[in-house]
Amino acid sequence: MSITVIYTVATLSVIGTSAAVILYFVARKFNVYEDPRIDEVEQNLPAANCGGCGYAGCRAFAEACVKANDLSDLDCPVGGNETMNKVAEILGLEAVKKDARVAFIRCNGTCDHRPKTNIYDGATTCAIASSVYSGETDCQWGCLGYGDCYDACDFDAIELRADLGVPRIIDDMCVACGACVEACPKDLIELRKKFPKDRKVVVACRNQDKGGVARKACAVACIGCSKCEKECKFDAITIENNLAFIDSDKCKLCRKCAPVCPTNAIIEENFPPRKIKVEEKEECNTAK
Amino acid sequence: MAKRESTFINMVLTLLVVTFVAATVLGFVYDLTKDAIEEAKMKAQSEAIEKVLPEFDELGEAYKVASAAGDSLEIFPAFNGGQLVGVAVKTFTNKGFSGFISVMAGIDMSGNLFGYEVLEHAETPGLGSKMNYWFRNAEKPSQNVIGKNPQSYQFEVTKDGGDIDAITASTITSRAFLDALTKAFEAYNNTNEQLDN
Amino acid sequence: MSNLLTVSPSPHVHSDDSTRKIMYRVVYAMIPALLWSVFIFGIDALRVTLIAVAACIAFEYLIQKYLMKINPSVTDGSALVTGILLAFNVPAGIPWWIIVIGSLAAIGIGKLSFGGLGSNIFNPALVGRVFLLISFPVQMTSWPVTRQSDVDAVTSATPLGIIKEGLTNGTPVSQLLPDLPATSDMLLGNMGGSLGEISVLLLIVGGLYMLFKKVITWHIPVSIIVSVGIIAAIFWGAAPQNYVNPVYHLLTGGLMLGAIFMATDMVSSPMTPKGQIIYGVGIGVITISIRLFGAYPEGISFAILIMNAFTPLINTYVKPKRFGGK
Amino acid sequence: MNQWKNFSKGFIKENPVFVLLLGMCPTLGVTSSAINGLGMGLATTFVLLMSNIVVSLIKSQIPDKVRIPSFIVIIASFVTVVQLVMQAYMPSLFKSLGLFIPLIVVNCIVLGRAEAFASKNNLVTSAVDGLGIGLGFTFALVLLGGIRELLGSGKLFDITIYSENYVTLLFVLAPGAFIVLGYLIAIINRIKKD
Amino acid sequence: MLKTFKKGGVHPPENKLSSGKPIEVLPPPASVFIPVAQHIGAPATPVVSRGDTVKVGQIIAKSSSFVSTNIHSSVSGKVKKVDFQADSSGYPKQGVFIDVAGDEWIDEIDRSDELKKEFELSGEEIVRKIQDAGIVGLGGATFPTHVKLVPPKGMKADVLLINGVECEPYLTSDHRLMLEKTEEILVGTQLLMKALNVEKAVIGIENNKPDAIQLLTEKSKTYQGISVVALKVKYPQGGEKQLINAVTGREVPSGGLPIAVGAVVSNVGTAFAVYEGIQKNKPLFERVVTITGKAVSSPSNLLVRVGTPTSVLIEAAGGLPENSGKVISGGPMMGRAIASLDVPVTKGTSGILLMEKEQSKRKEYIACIRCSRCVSVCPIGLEPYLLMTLSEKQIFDQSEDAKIMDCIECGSCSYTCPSNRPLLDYIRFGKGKVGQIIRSRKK
Amino acid sequence: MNYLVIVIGAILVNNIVLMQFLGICPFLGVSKRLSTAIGMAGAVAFVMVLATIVTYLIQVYILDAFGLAFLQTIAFILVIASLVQLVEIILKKVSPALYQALGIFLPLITTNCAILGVAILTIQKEFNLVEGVIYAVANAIGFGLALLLFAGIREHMDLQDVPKGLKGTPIALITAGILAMAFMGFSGLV
Ligand SMILES: Cc1cc2nc3c(=O)[nH]c(=O)nc-3n(C[C@H](O)[C@H](O)[C@H](O)COP(=O)(O)O)c2cc1C
Ligand SMILES: Cc1cc2nc3c(=O)[nH]c(=O)nc-3n(C[C@H](O)[C@H](O)[C@H](O)COP(=O)(O)O)c2cc1C
Ligand SMILES: Cc1cc2nc3c(=O)[nH]c(=O)nc-3n(C[C@H](O)[C@H](O)[C@H](O)COP(=O)(O)O)c2cc1C
Ligand SMILES: Cc1cc2nc3c(=O)[nH]c(=O)nc-3n(C[C@H](O)[C@H](O)[C@H](O)CO)c2cc1C
Ligand code: SF4
Ligand code: SF4
Ligand code: SF4
Ligand code: SF4
Ligand code: FES
Repeated sequence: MSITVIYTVATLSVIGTSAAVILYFVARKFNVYEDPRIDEVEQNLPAANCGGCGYAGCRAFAEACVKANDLSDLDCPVGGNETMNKVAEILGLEAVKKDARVAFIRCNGTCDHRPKTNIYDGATTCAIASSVYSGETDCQWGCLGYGDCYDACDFDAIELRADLGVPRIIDDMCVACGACVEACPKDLIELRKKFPKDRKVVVACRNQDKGGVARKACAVACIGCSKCEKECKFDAITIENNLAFIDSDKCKLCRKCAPVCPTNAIIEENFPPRKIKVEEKEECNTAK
Repeated sequence: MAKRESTFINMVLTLLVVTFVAATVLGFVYDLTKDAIEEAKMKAQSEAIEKVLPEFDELGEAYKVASAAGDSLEIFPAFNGGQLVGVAVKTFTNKGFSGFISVMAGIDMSGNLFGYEVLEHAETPGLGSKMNYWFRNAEKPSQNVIGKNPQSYQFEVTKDGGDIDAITASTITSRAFLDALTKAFEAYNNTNEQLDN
Repeated sequence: MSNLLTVSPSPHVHSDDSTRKIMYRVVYAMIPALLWSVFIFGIDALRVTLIAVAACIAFEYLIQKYLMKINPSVTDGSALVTGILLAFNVPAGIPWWIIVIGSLAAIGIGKLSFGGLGSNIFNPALVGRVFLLISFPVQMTSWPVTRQSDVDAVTSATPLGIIKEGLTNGTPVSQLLPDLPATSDMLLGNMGGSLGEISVLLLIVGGLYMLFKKVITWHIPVSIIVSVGIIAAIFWGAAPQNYVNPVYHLLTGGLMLGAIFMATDMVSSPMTPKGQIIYGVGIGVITISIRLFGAYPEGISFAILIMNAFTPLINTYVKPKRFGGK
Repeated sequence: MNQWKNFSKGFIKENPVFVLLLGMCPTLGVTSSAINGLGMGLATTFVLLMSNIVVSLIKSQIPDKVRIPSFIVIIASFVTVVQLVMQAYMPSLFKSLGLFIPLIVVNCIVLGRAEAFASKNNLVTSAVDGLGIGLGFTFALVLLGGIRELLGSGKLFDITIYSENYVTLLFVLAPGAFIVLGYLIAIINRIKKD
Repeated sequence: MLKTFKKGGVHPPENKLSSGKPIEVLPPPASVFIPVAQHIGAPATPVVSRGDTVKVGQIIAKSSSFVSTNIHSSVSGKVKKVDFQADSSGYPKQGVFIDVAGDEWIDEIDRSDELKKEFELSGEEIVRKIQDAGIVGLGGATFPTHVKLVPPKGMKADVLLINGVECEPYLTSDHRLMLEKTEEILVGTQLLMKALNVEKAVIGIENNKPDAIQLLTEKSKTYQGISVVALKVKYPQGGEKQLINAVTGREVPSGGLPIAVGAVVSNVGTAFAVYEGIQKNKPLFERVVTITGKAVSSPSNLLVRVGTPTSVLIEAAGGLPENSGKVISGGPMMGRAIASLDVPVTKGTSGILLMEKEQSKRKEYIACIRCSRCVSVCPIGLEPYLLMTLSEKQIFDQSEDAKIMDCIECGSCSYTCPSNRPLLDYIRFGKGKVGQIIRSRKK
Repeated sequence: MNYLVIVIGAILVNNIVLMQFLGICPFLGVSKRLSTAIGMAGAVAFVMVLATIVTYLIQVYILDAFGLAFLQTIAFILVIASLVQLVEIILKKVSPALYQALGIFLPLITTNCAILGVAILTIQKEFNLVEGVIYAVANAIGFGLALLLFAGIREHMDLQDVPKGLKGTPIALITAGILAMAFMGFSGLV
């Protein structure tokens, strides 16, 4: 063994060992505690950093989870139940089980249903248009169609439909993050319970005007006539401010309400076609 | 497989072992390659010398000579069958576009440049780096330095009144290169004086 | 339907200025200098300009349409300005394929990669020019002879080239002077150089036109010219044999072209007058440093590009004075 | 894991340069020619392979707190080996790669792989991973070096392709490295999507 | 040199088509819709219901809080209903629909033309009477005047500025008022001075109204403490911060009120309304409205009852021109385009501007070329180009730092932008959002 | 050697990031916001100077003294890694404020070529200790300058609509390329 090898070994061992020793003692002396579970939780989050949880990104959410005693107020909509269960497991807490949700735009004021009464020529965002006035039609409640919701969706779950003038949600893509709900200045979008096969029965309207006014503005406006409310056996429908609302958590998809609506304001989706009498409505919806 | 715990002893021991093994390996590799590295260095030099001089079979003892500016250059005399066929001068300049350039210049017995080889430089690729071949292009006599000597030719770029065409858009490099050659000749002349005396 | 009223947020009227008008005004302002260069360098100058303009416009159109898949915006006139200015920054005798490469660098790298009009950090024409200067140093510094000079010479040198060359060789200024053009020749544009940079007088006329039409403000050109002038004068005053008269620095080397037409490019210069002065002085200082101490005889292109990079920082830290603020 | 997949991921899907954006300095610094890229790539591959192997062998013996320092020592040793061997047997390549050989030590890919992969996987998998990632790195470097050499000096692997009079010098200089890599990454991103 | 504010500003073509047209009285229409929210602050509460008969000047909605004011009937007749209809804000608002029958005024109102200069009321009494008369700022913001006259604790006004600037193109109602009701305005000004307890009042008028400047300068000589200042024509000189700056050189601090620099600004129309309200007991239910536009056959200045539908005004001015594309309540710089001609005139309506179709469409906007013109015209020293982008990208914390809340929405930036960018559209949106954020932070 | 030459050379002519390609990872990674860029620049400056001094001493008094120059790489990296960790630990405790500002960047610094690169270059260029320190400071400034300029540009670019494929790293690299082009104007300055 030559002398260089000996020197090499000696030098390196001394440098290495002394570094280790110094570091060890310094580390002990200057120790600052940080909860390791934050990292662990973060690793289990989807890292979409979408803010759907209401926190500034996944890390912030992880910190909040670790701090919380109870996870019922915390939910990562992107990861869903599975993720929250894992987080709960890490933290030794109970996750609250939530039904899957999906967004729905409660306006069916398509071009053929709502006549235009003026032309908007400002910056084409719903937020700006709605700060200027109530919209291009006489319905002050309905969709403006400039797609703020579309811009807000990080998951390509909304399509703009030039033919309809109202955007539509693509149920399969929607993760119910709620970004569009926030974005819509008309408060049209609701996160509803997701039923098997994406079936749904919804009042696709937010018009709170009196019947006459509402009807004049839009052919498929809810006029608050209460017929559906009476029809529903499950108390799922309530009428408030001239407007019917179907609570998706109570709705049993019995489809009794839809046929009684005089204005066809109630939409049924993804059901097998009805035999009786509803052809008329189908045609109306597929007019384009 | 259970991880070892991070106790003090474990940590220090681990590091000690790791560095120990590493160091041992390195020490051996170093010992193994040491000679090869030296050899590679020597080889680069002797290859350069071979390229810049006429055929020879033996290199004489290298010695150092001061040039006019006071720099000392290394000189390698070459012999063929005991007969001196020329000397290689390891010359340099600091005037390159990016500073230091080192050149091996071969001078034959008639005092003409026999060949040159750029050993080290940091000139811009595509510009200054063209000196590797620019000055020995036999088809372009006005930029060729081979076979010339400073007595009969002005070793300066044409722009400055000399006889050698500069590399296009690289006058600075060209000047520096010629400066290195001039130095080599100065040193060579000094040697001659020494030899004469 | 057609009788429906239009609703839009205020204001409901608009000044009749438009971006396209601004761009065309810049073009008008460059025409005198262009004509002069045709007079001096012959039809080559026109050839180079036309190729540059055509290439810039074509690249803008093609890249936007087929690579970015957006509506081409060539009609806004900015590619036209870029084309002319790129041509102004090259020697008249340059081969056509080099101009095309330069146009691609200007429009493709300098402008559209950043998102097109208004988004670019760096002045596109200068990106093109510096790209060429570094890539083709030989062709980019082969200055064709002017009409007036000796017949047998193929290339001439720019005044700054002569100065740089002479001073690096240790020639004192007094011995260089005979080789340099007279002040009046420099003013008129009777000297070697890039095709748009030579006629200082006509460039100034164009600048005044733009000032008058409110296309540019005085801050940038004046601060560049003043800072270059002052620094050059200080060195000249201290060692007149080693540094030339500031007049040479002001009238040659594209300083006026840069100061009036290129540093003023609004996209890549700061927003506030104060910021613009900082920017201008920065350009002046860098230009003169490169000219006096660097390898290049001429430095304003680099200086503008470097200050372009500072523009976002300047915009962040130099804010307009707020009404009612502290 | 499928070893072929594990191996091939380094070329496009997890290419350290184009996708992970690691080890940018050597990528930019040595790629003025394809040969340099190849040399650097192979040197890095060797270090990657060896350190992955060693790390996966001894991973259970190393306490957590000295994990990083131990890995660094291991990596640095292999780098030094490369350095010494290259100096001895490939002196000209060693010269043109210069500073970047010792800098393999801080190349984030190497440490990253040891830390994230080799310390969690078995010997074979780690070795395949190191080889795959290393060759992916080499691929990127050769691609970049080739493009720059071709555009900037009209050559490829030192073989002249077209006349020097038509080369765009900028590409072999510093700016060219950034610009070519920028567009390359954009193109790879596009390819990866389809 | 004429005085003006020191920062920014633009000068759009003035187009004061109706400046030579004396004020004409527009008779009450067949029916009116009188919104109960015609002012900034809480809407008034209706106190009439369907079937009630009302007289001109009768209170039909009562002030509901301090920053609020009464609404009086502008016509006599029968209340048809209390319901919602869109006003110039573009949204349905509550209001009283009245079918007009005759023109019967309440008795307290002195309908004579005689000028009444003397008054004995104390400051507090003046303020109370102003409040009862439902007087709000007629300069556009419709801020209840009585609130302005009671400075917050610890603050004291030392000068009253009367805003006769009328910097908006086209509009001439203030101009005509100054010419025809000169002395009334001066008396109103004195009433306001008394209420505010200040010694000094300055009437600021832009130099494009030389006749008004001359007349007021002359007449004001007999009124103690009132002077007239001619100002350079520059928009938005009429903005109160700009006016204060132009006349006194003071700068209202960012986020502060005029009172912070000891000034209170009132419009000439407000001064006239104060005169009528106090000296003639006439509540605010009618106002001068300019009805104008390049294609309007007879641009005019009309004295209009509040609640009159826009369509009636347009008829009076010669009908809706064939190629009308846009109807604006207010001036072209700050006015609001209305979607329907049923929108009623309210206390804040200074003009109705009809624009031809060709001018109604905005030009397509393109990328910002960073020409910095918007920065140089902004009277507040903001960076509109940046604020727009920040709003577009919804980066509201940065817009707050960039003082988006200081924007006075004058529109100079949008007006100037050579790329036609809708700067103010986005800034307004950003202001809304930042406002929400600030409010939620306070909670 | 002339100190001014070292300084100008390191900051402008041979800018460590734009011309020497060292420290590219943090240059690309930590330049998204101005505030973080400032923090990183500060942290790098601190460690760079410290590391250069320590490694210089090790080179002279240990490696050269025992003829172990070939151990340079391994010795330097060990020292730098420990140094960074040491600084981090101490800072965290002693000045949490400073740690918040600089400390979060420290782990990134170990694998930053610029630190090791400058340490090795100082030895290669045969500087003495004073020159080495000046060289380190100048390089730190050069790094900081490039980083700050770049952060400013990227904050600006965040608000522009950069074409989709080029968003992020590609456009950052292209910008760096143009910046390098501009910096070539300084060539020959020293
Ligand atoms: C990036 C860059 C690299 C350069 N490299 C060299 C070089 O290596 N050698 C050289 O002589 N000139 C080089 N130059 C050119 C010089 O700056 C200078 O223009 C030239 O040497 C003198 O011009 P001339 O040779 O055409 O008379 C370089 C220029 C730049 C911008
Ligand atoms: C919430 C609020 C409180 C105000 N308080 C006062 C006040 O105490 N004194 C005053 O003179 N003006 C007050 N003002 C009125 C404003 O100064 C200003 O005159 C009004 O908003 C209309 O201005 P403009 O037409 O320039 O927008 C207040 C305004 C608002 C919105
Ligand atoms: C941009 C802008 C322009 C304005 N122009 C005028 C104007 O020309 N005349 C006017 O009386 N008020 C104008 N105002 C309203 C004034 O700021 C201020 O509110 C008013 O003069 C106060 O008086 P008042 O409360 O009696 O209306 C303008 C406001 C803004 C924001
Ligand atoms: C005063 C002025 C100067 C301009 N200068 C340049 C210039 O130097 N280079 C250039 O490419 N474009 C110039 N343009 C055109 C345009 O602004 C430029 O192409 C944008 O940078 C493209 O986004 C100029 C425009 C104006 C109005
Ligand atoms: S549709 Fe709405 S809720 Fe669903 S993913 Fe998109 S933004 Fe989120
Ligand atoms: S944001 Fe609301 S109003 Fe706008 S398009 Fe979507 S649903 Fe319609
Ligand atoms: S609208 Fe606002 S931002 Fe625009 S100029 Fe006026 S005050 Fe400035
Ligand atoms: S005026 Fe328009 S183009 Fe000019 S800086 Fe402002 S927004 Fe940009
Ligand atoms: S490779 Fe150099 S900093 Fe990462």
